[in-house]
Amino acid sequence: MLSVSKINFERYFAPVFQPVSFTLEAGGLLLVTGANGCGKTTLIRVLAGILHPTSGEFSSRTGSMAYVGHHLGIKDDLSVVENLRFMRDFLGTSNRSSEEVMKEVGLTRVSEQLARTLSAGQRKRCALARLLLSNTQLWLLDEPYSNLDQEGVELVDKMLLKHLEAGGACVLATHGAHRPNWQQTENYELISGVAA
Amino acid sequence: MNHAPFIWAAYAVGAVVLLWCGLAPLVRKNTIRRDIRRLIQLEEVERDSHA
Amino acid sequence: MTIEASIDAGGAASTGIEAGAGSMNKAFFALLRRDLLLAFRRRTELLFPVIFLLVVISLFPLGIGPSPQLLARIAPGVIWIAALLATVISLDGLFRSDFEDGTLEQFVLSGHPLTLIALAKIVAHWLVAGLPLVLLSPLLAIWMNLPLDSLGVMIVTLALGTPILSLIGSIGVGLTISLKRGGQLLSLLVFPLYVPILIIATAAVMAASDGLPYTAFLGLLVAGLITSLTLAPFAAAAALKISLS
Amino acid sequence: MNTNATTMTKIKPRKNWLVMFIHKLGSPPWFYNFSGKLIPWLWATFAALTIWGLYLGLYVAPADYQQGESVRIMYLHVPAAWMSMMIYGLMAVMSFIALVWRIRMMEILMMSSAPIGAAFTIIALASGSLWGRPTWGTYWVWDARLTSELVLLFLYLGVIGLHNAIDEPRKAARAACLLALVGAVNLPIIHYSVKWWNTLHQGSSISLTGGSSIDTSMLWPLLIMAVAAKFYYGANLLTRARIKLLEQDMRKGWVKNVVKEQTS
Repeated sequence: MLSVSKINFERYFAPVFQPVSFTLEAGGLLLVTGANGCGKTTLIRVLAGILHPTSGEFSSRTGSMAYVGHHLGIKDDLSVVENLRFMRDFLGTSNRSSEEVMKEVGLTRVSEQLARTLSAGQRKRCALARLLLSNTQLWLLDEPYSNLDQEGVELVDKMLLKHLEAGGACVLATHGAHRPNWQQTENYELISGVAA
Repeated sequence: MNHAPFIWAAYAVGAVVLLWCGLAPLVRKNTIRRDIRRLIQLEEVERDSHA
Repeated sequence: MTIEASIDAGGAASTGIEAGAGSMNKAFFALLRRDLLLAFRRRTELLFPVIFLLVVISLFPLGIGPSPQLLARIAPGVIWIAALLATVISLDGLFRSDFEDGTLEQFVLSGHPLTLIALAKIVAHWLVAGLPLVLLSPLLAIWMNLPLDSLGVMIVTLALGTPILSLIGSIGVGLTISLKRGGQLLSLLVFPLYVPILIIATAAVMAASDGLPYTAFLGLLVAGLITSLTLAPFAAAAALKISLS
Repeated sequence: MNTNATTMTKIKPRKNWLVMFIHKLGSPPWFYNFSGKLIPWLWATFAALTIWGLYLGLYVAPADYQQGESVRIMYLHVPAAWMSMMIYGLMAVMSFIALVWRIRMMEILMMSSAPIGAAFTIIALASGSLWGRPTWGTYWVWDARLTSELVLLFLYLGVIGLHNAIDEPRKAARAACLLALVGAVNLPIIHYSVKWWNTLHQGSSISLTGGSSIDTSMLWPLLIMAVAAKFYYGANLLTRARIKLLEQDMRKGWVKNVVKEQTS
């Protein structure tokens, strides 16, 4: 589904991480771990196509990807339901209703509230709901567990397992101790590129 | 009107601008060379301390 | 260094999506609707460029004296320059919030061409920032003693010219969006590019008030609008890609 | 869901000579050594041509019957104005190559060109203004040539300003390249609209470039100075590019070798 060969990204003419190679099959989960500053976010952004790799090649067999990053992409001046409706209409690939996904992530109670009034955890849930609307095979999750309570963490795991069981794939970057429980998991420890 | 001062002034401005534009990178070159030399020394010190 | 052979960044996200024209249309209008709704939620902010325009115009008679002939003479230039300034002031909001809250990244990943997204946002920007200037121009023309027969031409030049300002401006905004204080730099980047529009638009109004033919100038403005409509969204999209990296 | 769609883009090495040359030019150590050998010759040619051109222009060439002695400013003004336009055009070409093929060397050359182009624009503006005082009786007239030079200066300052405002060097260079390209698309439009605006608002005045026919005794110094300016550009450009290269590759092995060699 996603095959990456020796990709590298340089900032200020120094490599952010050491060259990365891996392949990810359908139903596979790639856990990207490593210390702070080792380039997890950068790697995810390269895979997402937001950053252009300095060298290396990668090919993906899926069309679009879904991405949850540090900036969640939620409009503060829209309500939760307006945010989701817009994303649903904009992406135009989902056959699920925004009410349905809202229920799944547990935001129905606050659906009419403006996004600016939400807590950090609720905002994260809103971004996860967008993930469900995207209807893509490849998920790129950058620290999906941050800001979430125990219930939220379980929600992410539940969503993720369902996605993987359905033949999806996921690259998940995390620095925390929590790991999703999935048999086809591969661990990739990212090494900072500074040490030469 | 005497045109000479204007001609000389024009060429003087031209000379000053071109000289400044030509010499500015050389000043920069010296500082960069100093930085690189410092970097090399730093690395040598590090290598010695490892050995 | 070597020629850095690698994948095309845009391609990774955008190819492979066989979204038809219908889906793209839908995305375009969804985004347009969202931007108009967001602008409506912050409607007091919408008034700032308009008030700015009014204040700037009212300063001219105070600065150079109230002589009707003099004001009528400089009216086209003054109104147009004030419109340029008001546009540049409003431009910073074009991509700022989408850039800062991560929505732009989601747009890149959506698989829809960034050019289309930029175009939708530019159209929304013109509707909320450019159109009010056009609608306000009769009032400004009266203040500046512009002859009434050239008022129509003034409105037409603004209606044709302000979209060009938004289109060209979007490139500058795309380039400066990642800077904390991009606003001042933005004016340096876009004002030189606005020179031809200013020249042609004011020439048209002046020709009209002198009773000379002016349709050729309007034709030039139409040509400018079509050219910038086809080229500027691509440049703005490329600028946004660079700013995101 | 698009499971069948495959995205796979690779750039295969091509044997095209131009690509090969650019590829070689793009190798920093090779460029550094090659330009190092070339620069002294460029400076020497520039100096020789300038001395010759100044001798012909300031001493041999006659005064103009209409403009008098002040026509001698032309030998500085016109080459500077030509250079300011030519360098912007070259920057647009370099920007295009840099943006499409992501060639770092082109980014460096383009950003090294900008200050030189701005310097020539300033010279053209200053000399044009100094020519205006004895001829028109005022230092500044909104003459078509001076006005478009002024707009050109703003374009140069925009490119330099944008490059300096962005921290990450590659990102800064790419942004500046895109701006230069947009400016280059606009430049002809700006040029002709300003020219046309000028004829609209005032009758044609005496122009610094003179009439259609120019005496050979005045043409030669003009051409020699114009060629000299190109050598100045070449020498200065390579000097600047080499320094930028050293700065960017500070941590790379070849730079350390170069500096070590020159210290010992």
